[in-house]
Amino acid sequence: MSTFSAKRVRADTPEFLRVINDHPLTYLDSAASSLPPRSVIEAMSRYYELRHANVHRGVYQTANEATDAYEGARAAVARFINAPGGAEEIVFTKNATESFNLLAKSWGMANLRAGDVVLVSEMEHHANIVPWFQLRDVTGVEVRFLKVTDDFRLDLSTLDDDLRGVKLLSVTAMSNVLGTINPLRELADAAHRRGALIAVDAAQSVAHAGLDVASLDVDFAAFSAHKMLGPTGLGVFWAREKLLEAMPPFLGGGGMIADVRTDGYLPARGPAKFEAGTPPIAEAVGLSAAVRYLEYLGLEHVVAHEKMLTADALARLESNFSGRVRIIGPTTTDARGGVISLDVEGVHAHDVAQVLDEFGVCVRPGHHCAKPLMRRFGLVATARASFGPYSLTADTDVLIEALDHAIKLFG
Amino acid sequence: MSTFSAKRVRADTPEFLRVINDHPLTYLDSAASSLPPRSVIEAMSRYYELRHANVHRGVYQTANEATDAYEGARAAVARFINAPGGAEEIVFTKNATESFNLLAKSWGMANLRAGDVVLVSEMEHHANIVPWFQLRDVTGVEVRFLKVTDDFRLDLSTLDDDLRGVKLLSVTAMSNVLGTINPLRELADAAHRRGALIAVDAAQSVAHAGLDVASLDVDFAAFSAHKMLGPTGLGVFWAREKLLEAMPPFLGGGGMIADVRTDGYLPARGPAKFEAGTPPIAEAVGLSAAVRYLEYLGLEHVVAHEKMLTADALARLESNFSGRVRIIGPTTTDARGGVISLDVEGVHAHDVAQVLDEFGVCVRPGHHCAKPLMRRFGLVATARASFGPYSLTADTDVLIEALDHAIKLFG
Amino acid sequence: MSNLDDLYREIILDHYRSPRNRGQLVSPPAHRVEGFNPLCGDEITIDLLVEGDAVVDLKLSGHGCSISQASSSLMSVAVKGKSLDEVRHAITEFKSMMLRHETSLSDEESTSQIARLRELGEIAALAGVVKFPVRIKCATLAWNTLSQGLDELA
Amino acid sequence: MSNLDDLYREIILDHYRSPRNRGQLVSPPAHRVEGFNPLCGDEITIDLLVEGDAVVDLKLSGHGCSISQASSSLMSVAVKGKSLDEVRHAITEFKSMMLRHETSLSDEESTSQIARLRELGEIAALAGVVKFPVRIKCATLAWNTLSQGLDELA
Ligand SMILES: Cc1ncc(COP(=O)(O)O)c(C=O)c1O
Ligand SMILES: Cc1ncc(COP(=O)(O)O)c(C=O)c1O
Repeated sequence: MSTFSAKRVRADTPEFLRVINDHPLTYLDSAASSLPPRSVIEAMSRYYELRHANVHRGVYQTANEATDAYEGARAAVARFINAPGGAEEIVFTKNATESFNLLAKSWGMANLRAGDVVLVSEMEHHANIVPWFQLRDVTGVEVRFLKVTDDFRLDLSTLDDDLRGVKLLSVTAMSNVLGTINPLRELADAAHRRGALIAVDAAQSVAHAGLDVASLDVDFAAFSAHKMLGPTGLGVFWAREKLLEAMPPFLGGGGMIADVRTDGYLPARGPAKFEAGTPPIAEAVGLSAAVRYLEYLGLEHVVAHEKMLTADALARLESNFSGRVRIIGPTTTDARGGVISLDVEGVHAHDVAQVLDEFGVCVRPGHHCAKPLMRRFGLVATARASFGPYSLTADTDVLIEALDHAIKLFG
Repeated sequence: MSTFSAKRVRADTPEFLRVINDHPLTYLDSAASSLPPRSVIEAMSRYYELRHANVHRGVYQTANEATDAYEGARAAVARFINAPGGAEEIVFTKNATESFNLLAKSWGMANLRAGDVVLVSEMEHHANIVPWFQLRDVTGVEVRFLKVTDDFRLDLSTLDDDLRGVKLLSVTAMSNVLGTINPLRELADAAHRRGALIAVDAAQSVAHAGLDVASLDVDFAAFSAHKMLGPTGLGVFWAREKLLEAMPPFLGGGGMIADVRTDGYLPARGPAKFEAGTPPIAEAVGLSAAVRYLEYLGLEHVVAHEKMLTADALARLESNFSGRVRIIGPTTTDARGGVISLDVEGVHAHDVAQVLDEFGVCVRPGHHCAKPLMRRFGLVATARASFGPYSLTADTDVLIEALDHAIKLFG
Repeated sequence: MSNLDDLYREIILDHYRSPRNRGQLVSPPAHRVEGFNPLCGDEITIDLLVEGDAVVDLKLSGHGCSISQASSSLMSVAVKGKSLDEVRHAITEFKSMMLRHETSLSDEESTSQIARLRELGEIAALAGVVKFPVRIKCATLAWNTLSQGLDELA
Repeated sequence: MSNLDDLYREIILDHYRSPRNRGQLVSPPAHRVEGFNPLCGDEITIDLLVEGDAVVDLKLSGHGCSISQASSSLMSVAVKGKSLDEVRHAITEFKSMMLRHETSLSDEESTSQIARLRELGEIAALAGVVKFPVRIKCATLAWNTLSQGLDELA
């Protein structure tokens, strides 16, 4: 039997001690950033207190400890996402966004030519759009958008045709606006049949739906530590070892070189090639602790718990606000995660969020860095509520009470 | 009278509680990374415990607090380096290395053409060399090296000639191998007379010699938080507002855009243009605390203290090991900081560092990411000792005792 | 809910629900200027008809939150028919009201502030926004856009 | 200083101070192969003369720390004149010795390890390196380079 308890997770998470406008914190913004448990915060503090030193090249004890901790994080992440080639396939970046830039500017520059197509989808985050536009502006590749259906799913009706000329399909595992979970294995198979590679934006899925890169048979993945109970300042780029090996360097500097002379340089091998400068060491320690914590919770329990919360919230939002509040995303929990975007009739998302704040409810208003998707649905902004392992049905109680107030205020 | 006390700083720094091989920690590797005081560690912990949320676009209270803390760090850094345009000139990167990549790949790509010269020096860190080679490989700019004299100084005898055709002079304020402090104002004036701009690598100088970009009259600067008692995962890029405004974006993604459509994007204005994705928020909080701590100590006192330590160490190394230990760098404290590279006759730097570790002494062996400089002096590696505000003359006692042991062991 | 009451005063909700001067003018002769708040996606278009020394007409379109909508509506009422000098003065006064949260006022200053607020008329209802720093951008969008429009015409 | 004594055994210091088989061979017929440790700058060049089934001669040049120098010197003595099979076997044994720190040995295994160490002869003096994980790369550089040279000849 599962020992998972969301209340325990909440007790482990210090930020829930906060009182906001005389209300306890109702944090419903895990899709923007998750709240780290005490074990993650303390792992980083202990690192800074007792083991901090620069990594690599050191011979003394704390430098070795820091190096082991940093490299150990690579191994932990590799295990967590089931990377077939292990730690050697894990590159640490500053965030998921840098990971996509690395993909576009290293792999993309080396492998794509004018006329080649990069296929993204209309539900992508800007992190998986703008780097491709930047690549297009330099190389002339074509950036195409896979459509989203009126019921908030990827339109796969003409997928095989859409993949014509495509060299890379780059899609999100889970939309940070709609909550939609995409059929990655099916997409990977279709892409591979057409000779295309597939990259996955796992920023939303890695800690809420799981990410098994081996069984999904994808080629690249990107995500951020701060959305998986870990720290800011750290992202992950994963690529199959063969692909990673063939990629040219990205940022230049110390650590990514084998040699530097006054007439040129030779890049290092392995993940180091892509990690220029002093890396995010304490952040890697924090991510290790976050992965350990998620493994201790059991990701399958987290997924089940958030599914329960989502089903409950969808049902109650419908029954309480039918007609006044539109859910921008699937209304069942089928292939859907705990991200719920709301469009409240007659109340702008900013005002919704403002009124909710008065109740201590944290939701995010705005375009959620997905402007093409917003335009697709004729929206400017939604108010987005999203769950984490520490979320409770009581959070939805407060959400509904506060929404009710907002609607009355502007009614 | 000064209230600065290195012993107090040491008491503020938890890592000195460590016992290494039955010895107290003798940390002499601040040039690689500094040890953060408790106030910095706690500022970050408190942030994660009570205020963590993603920045910008949030309406709720913790998101506002996080945003204020993040933007407040920009203001603190601007004040610390006396940026004439204030916080709007401060861009947060992941480390000094990324800052140089930003300079080369944004400003460089936009402003330099084949045949234009970028002048660096032989004493540069790879962070200020490799990005220029990468730019050269794409654009055909020429990368030239200002020579270093036999007494470890920049050779300025033909500076005006050397600046012919130069569009950018990019030099370090202080060598991380030699300790040499370069005459930046003189270099800036010479560069400007020739119509060139000047970038300064302030990684070593910012917390050990100070950095006043206004009075130095430089155009760009780069440094890292982790070398100024701050956290890993955060760097700073500073540029004059006019220059920054004209620079095209670097990494693409959320946060750096004004608009994204399915046919292109429009960049944001201000520092945000260069900060794609979720930024290093907790790290900025840590850097704010580090700046406050350095201001509380009084940087002029830190500088004086480290000068005293350096003078003492140089004298005692000479008197104890004359002939056996060569100092790779100036042997007086004139225009010189507390970074002391040692070449021990007959003992490889790795072995020196290994023996020193047995005494709890942390020094760094290797090329210190300055291979052109090492080649210039026919060296493969040095053992480098470097001071911080928490260093004491007692550290030099242990260093000398341990060096003595190493020399005898290999003698 | 006292904070919220400060922000969402009745007059603001009224202008939000029934915005004044919505629509477009024929351009030219009207001058069209667009404003944009990239952080929240608010957009405003002002069609500005300046004749001689006065803003003889203006119409607004676009979308945004209650604060940005109410602010633009209140602005349109305040500046329509006014001389360019008066309009510029109102812009300056409004912006200085929005900056107030950054300064702690002495008694004397705050008395003069109150006098100036009175001068602003209905617009003063937006004073509560300063307690919500992130919303200041919503409140100032229309004013900045108007200011830009006048600059373009100058 | 017991840890240091484990690392810097007399035999290692001896090979460091008086490295064997330093120099170069005429190439060709000798095969030249270079190894490089980017982290610390150690460099090694091996000139390898293979005739028939045996490494009939080899010479070393380059520079590095005591561990990498002693390891290459010890290696040169161990493999000179040996058959290719014996050399490959020695490489495997040496590398497995360097991996030992990653596994915790059962009694039985450690007995067989000791037997294998004995087989390695003087090279076994490098066993203490496993207590200093960062130095393992120093110790294995020469062996990896030799292995690469043999692959290139195969
Ligand atoms: C002079 C100098 N420049 C640049 C750097 C690069 O800093 P970072 O590794 O934090 O990017 C360093 C530190 O390693 C340095 O000493
Ligand atoms: C789906 C998705 N992709 C990418 C990102 C970018 O992540 P980061 O801002 O950490 O780089 C986010 C989060 O904002 C996201 O939700």
